[in-house]
Amino acid sequence: MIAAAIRAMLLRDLRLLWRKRGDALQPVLFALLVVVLFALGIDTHSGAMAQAAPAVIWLAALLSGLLALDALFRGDAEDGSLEQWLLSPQPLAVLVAVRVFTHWMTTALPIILVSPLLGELLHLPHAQLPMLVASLLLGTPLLSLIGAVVAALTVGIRRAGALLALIALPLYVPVLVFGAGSVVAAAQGLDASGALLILAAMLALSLVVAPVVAAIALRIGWR
Amino acid sequence: MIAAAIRAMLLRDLRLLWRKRGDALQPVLFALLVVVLFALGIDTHSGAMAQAAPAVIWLAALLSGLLALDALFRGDAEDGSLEQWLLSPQPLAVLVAVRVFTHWMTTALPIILVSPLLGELLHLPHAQLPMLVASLLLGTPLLSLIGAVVAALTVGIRRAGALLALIALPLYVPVLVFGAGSVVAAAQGLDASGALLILAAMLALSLVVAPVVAAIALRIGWR
Amino acid sequence: MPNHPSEPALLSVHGLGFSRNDEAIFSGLDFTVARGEALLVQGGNGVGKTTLLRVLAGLLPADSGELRMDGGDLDHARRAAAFAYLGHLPGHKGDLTATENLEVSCGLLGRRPGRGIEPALDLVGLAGYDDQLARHLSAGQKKRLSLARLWLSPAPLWLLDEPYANLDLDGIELVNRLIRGHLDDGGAALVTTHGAYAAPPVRTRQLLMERAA
Amino acid sequence: MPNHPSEPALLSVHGLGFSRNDEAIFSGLDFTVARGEALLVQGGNGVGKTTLLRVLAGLLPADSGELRMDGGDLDHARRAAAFAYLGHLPGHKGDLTATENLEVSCGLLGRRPGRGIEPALDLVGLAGYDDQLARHLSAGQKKRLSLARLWLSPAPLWLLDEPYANLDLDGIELVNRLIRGHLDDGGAALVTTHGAYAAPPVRTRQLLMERAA
Amino acid sequence: MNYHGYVIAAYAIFVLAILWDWLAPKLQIARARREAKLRGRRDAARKGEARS
Amino acid sequence: MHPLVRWFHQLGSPPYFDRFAARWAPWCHGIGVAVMAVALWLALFRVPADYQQGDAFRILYVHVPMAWMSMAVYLGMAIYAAIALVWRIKLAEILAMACAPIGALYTAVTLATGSIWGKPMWGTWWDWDPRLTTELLLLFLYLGVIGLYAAIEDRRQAARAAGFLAVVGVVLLPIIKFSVTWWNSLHQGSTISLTGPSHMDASMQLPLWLMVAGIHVWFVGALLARARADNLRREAGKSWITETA
Ligand code: HEM
Ligand SMILES: Nc1ncnc2c1ncn2[C@@H]1O[C@H](COP(=O)(O)OP(=O)(O)OP(=O)(O)O)[C@@H](O)[C@H]1O
Ligand SMILES: Nc1ncnc2c1ncn2[C@@H]1O[C@H](COP(=O)(O)OP(=O)(O)OP(=O)(O)O)[C@@H](O)[C@H]1O
Ligand SMILES: [Mg+2]
Ligand SMILES: [Mg+2]
Repeated sequence: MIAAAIRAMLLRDLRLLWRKRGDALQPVLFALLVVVLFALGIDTHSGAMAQAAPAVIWLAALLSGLLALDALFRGDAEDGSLEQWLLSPQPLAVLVAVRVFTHWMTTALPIILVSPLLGELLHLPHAQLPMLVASLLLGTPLLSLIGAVVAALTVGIRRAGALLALIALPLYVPVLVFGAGSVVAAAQGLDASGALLILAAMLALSLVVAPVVAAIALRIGWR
Repeated sequence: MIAAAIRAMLLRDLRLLWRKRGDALQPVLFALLVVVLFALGIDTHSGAMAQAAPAVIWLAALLSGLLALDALFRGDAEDGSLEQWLLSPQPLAVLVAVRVFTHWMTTALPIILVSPLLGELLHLPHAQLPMLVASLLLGTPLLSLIGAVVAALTVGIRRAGALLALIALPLYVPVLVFGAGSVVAAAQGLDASGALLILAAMLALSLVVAPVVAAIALRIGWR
Repeated sequence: MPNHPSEPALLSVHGLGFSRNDEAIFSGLDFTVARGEALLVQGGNGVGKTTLLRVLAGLLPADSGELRMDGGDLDHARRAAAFAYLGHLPGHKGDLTATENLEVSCGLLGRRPGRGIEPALDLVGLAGYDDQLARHLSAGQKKRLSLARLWLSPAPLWLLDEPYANLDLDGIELVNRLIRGHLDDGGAALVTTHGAYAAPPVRTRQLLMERAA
Repeated sequence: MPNHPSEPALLSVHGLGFSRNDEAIFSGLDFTVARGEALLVQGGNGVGKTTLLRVLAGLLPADSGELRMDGGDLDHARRAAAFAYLGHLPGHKGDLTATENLEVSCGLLGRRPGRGIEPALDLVGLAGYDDQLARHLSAGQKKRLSLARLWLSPAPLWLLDEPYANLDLDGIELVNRLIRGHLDDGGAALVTTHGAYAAPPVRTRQLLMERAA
Repeated sequence: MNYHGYVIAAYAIFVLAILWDWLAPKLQIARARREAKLRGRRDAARKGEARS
Repeated sequence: MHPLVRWFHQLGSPPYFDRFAARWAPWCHGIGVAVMAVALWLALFRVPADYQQGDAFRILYVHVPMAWMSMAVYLGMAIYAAIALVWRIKLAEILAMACAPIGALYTAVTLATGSIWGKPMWGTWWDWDPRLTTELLLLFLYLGVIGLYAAIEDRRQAARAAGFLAVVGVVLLPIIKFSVTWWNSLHQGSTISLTGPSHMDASMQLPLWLMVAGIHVWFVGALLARARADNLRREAGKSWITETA
């Protein structure tokens, strides 16, 4: 029964993704543009760019996820699908989890895939790249999960864009600190496995908790 | 006659601004958040932060303007005010110019006002501050004017957020290059007045051209 | 008809109230819906019919009052299994076909044994539109797709908010046929309408709503 | 009445056509509207009445056809000065009061000499609501505010898209009164309606639209 | 080593904040009152209109 | 019924709460101001200058109480919000939402006075020290709660959504604090450290404690006043308002 629901949601999201495959490029293009704009604004030969690279790439991933966050539930809210979820006998948290998963796949995963390119653009030392990718792999799902709670709370507000950002960003701080921090630590020759472990622990915890919290928030936030 | 129209538009926007004064804080808060996140992602004591500061502050202003851009005409489009402008015997370009001016005042000006604070947060050397403020003063109206054309083109599209960003960002590149570039040049002890002059020239040109182009784009973009 | 007077009503509502910003939309509502019976909720514009249905469905939190189902308490799980809701929003994804949309809703809401997606589309007059994207359907056809979802759901109580809106005469007849069939199967329905023009030809009771003072 | 048969019609339309995605919504429309006269545009749902009005107002570009005003060409400036449009969107800012909204529209659209904002609000039955925010007005009151804007505008030709929608009997009477007064002053009106229920009691002609083949 | 300017600035901010903390609800209450009165007047006018 | 329980029920009735708040808020304000005035006078004119910091350390007497309050108010807000979420008590909703602007104000004052203190002591207005960073993020959390409450039309739904955010925030605050500390300790060689007077003389302590007591009493007054305003706004259509006016 619940397996059927998960299957139906997954299939639905994948089909929608395929029909709108042009939209899936938007987050990664946005991240690219942030990186390019930063590179254009800084003195590229000073070495500061390479030092700032992990922060900027993380910032780009975070901001582009933030921009996409509004679409996590809004489309489903506006056409009434969300009401069907709320009325479904299936546990809402599971549906939310599936939705967050496909959302992460379409917004964050493409950015992770191009992160070597982003690193190259900012002259990130090659040695730091594995750390960057690992931290993004652990960190961006966390961002999506935390973001889901915020998106759920604001789903009833018509133009939530900036408010969403304001609410989400403080909650994103720990992820950013450990994520970008791990790369910085690795760059300084320190041991960064601690940061990655903490990220992994937070991820494990939120995988369980965040969908439940987001489900409660959805019931509060929708009308 | 046209003076009456300008007066009516100005008064309208100022009144709306006052009634929704909480919303006016959002762009500046967003810029602040970008700066905070960048600082949290970078090794703050390495000196790279100060070197990257002009680029980051410019990026923050640009992104927060971008986020607010969607609201430039959309509110008026959705409630039908835009139709009244299109039907008005007044030149549309003038109305657009007034709207862009108040929009700049509510989104970019607050960021310029807090830019010393943002500089302080990123440990921007005090000597560079006047240059930063000057470049923002010349550059952000340019961003608003260019953005107006893009916002006008996409006003008929329901959820234009990411698309808007993608179209606008490439157009923003020259502004950023000369804007942030002037600060970097000044920091290196080079003469930055050239960059500022180019910015000023671009601004003068777009002050005349952009409202007209945006007005044409509005007639195309609205249905 | 499978309705016995001694049996407790499918849904009974006591003292239900809801307010927005501390202004009561309605309060102290009492009514019951028995199996094999349709309750028509009537009243003018803005009187609170839609709101009532959304409160019953659990989409809005009631201020006061008690809901009982078959004489027992109504918790979230029982409510979800027992109620099917047809509201103003169609709840279809425009980029999925008619069939795919119904597959999703069967996955989420369950499917009544013995009923299938193809017969459902046939029944509501969408045969041949099965692989058309929902956003290319006209307003009336979208409504028909929602009706197909309703027919597939296993829930015994239908909450229908203005089911006749957007439909032509043929469509109105379809709604009545669906309701009749559902009541004959031992279900019940709560139907809001503006006018008296389209009461389904079944055993009905009326709930006339008025604006709270 | 200031209407003379020899005088050219206020608006005359020849061979007007409009299509969406290469499908004609209408084509080859011919009609005239004279001063002192109302033209009723009638037709079923989705037949293109709203589209026609928006084309006339210049909000949509016509595919073909020619518009002439008082026998002369119709450029943008003349059109803007001569047409007042009342569409589906109210065009008020929710965060401005009724008076402030009218001030804005007088600034943009001009004001007919001798007419004032307060009398306008009185006329449409919004006396006492002058300092209420527009978003706190009910749907019917919003419509009345749009009517006040119309009455204030100096344009001789009114394009009214379903002016009776959302209004109660009192409001329908108000619309008819406004149209009558406007025609008596030498204006003209183009009015779309669904049914025949509410034709204004003035000299009218009808334009029956049908779906393009 | 006296930093009078800094001390005065900090205390001034504190005093202003406290002042605002006192004033803001006062203004809000006055406005709520005013709006309630306006609304009452309007409701009365509407009822009168409906009766006539 | 136990009189205390009955009183609590009474307090939940809007007209009663209005009268209650109107009666007690001025008292709290008056006592709070009086105590704080004594404390500030002592702090400014009685306490001797610090041998290291000179007069600058007097900023402590406004900075530290405000810093403590900024956190305590958040906690209070979260507790009221949790009560409101679980038991749906309207008064708890109103009180929780009344906490938010007050807490935001105190947080802003903490940041401002801290910065002003930091300039002479550290030579910079701002540094990314963990304590400073978390205080800044606390301000953002407050602003998020205020913004969410303002953005939703239905007051009760707005209070529940914003209250939910407040509760989520309280769970995350320790994590934020911990993470920022970790981030900062990552790189040693920090030239600046936040050190106050480690052991204070009793004469220096008295004004601080007076200040803390005064600000608490003041806060209760501010809370009552703001809650009263919100209560009035929610009840705008009710007859008792125009009757009592
Ligand atoms: C923007 C700058 C500053 C901010 C945001 C800030 C914030 C805070 C906060 C949040 C607390 C409460 C911490 C707690 O009790 O756990 C605090 C306490 C304190 N601050 Fe600051 N502070 C700033 C600058 C300063 C400066 C420059 C000094 C002195 C040189 C200072 C001295 C103190 C002292 C002495 C305490 C009390 C210590 C304690 O209770 O453990 N602060 N500050
Ligand atoms: N989202 C909302 N926010 C605020 N008020 C609302 C909202 N939805 C409805 N209302 C108000 O609640 C009241 C009841 O609305 P409801 O939609 O339940 O009426 P209805 O009986 O369904 O009317 P209709 O026949 O027009 O569908 C109306 O006065 C309406 O203005
Ligand atoms: N924005 C749009 N995009 C695509 N098609 C549209 C759009 N607006 C209208 N149409 C189509 O154009 C046709 C004419 O629509 P129009 O709104 O003019 O009809 P109408 O006569 O005003 O109908 P009604 O009586 O319902 O108001 C309809 O078939 C409609 O589906
Ligand atoms: Mg309804
Ligand atoms: Mg129409």
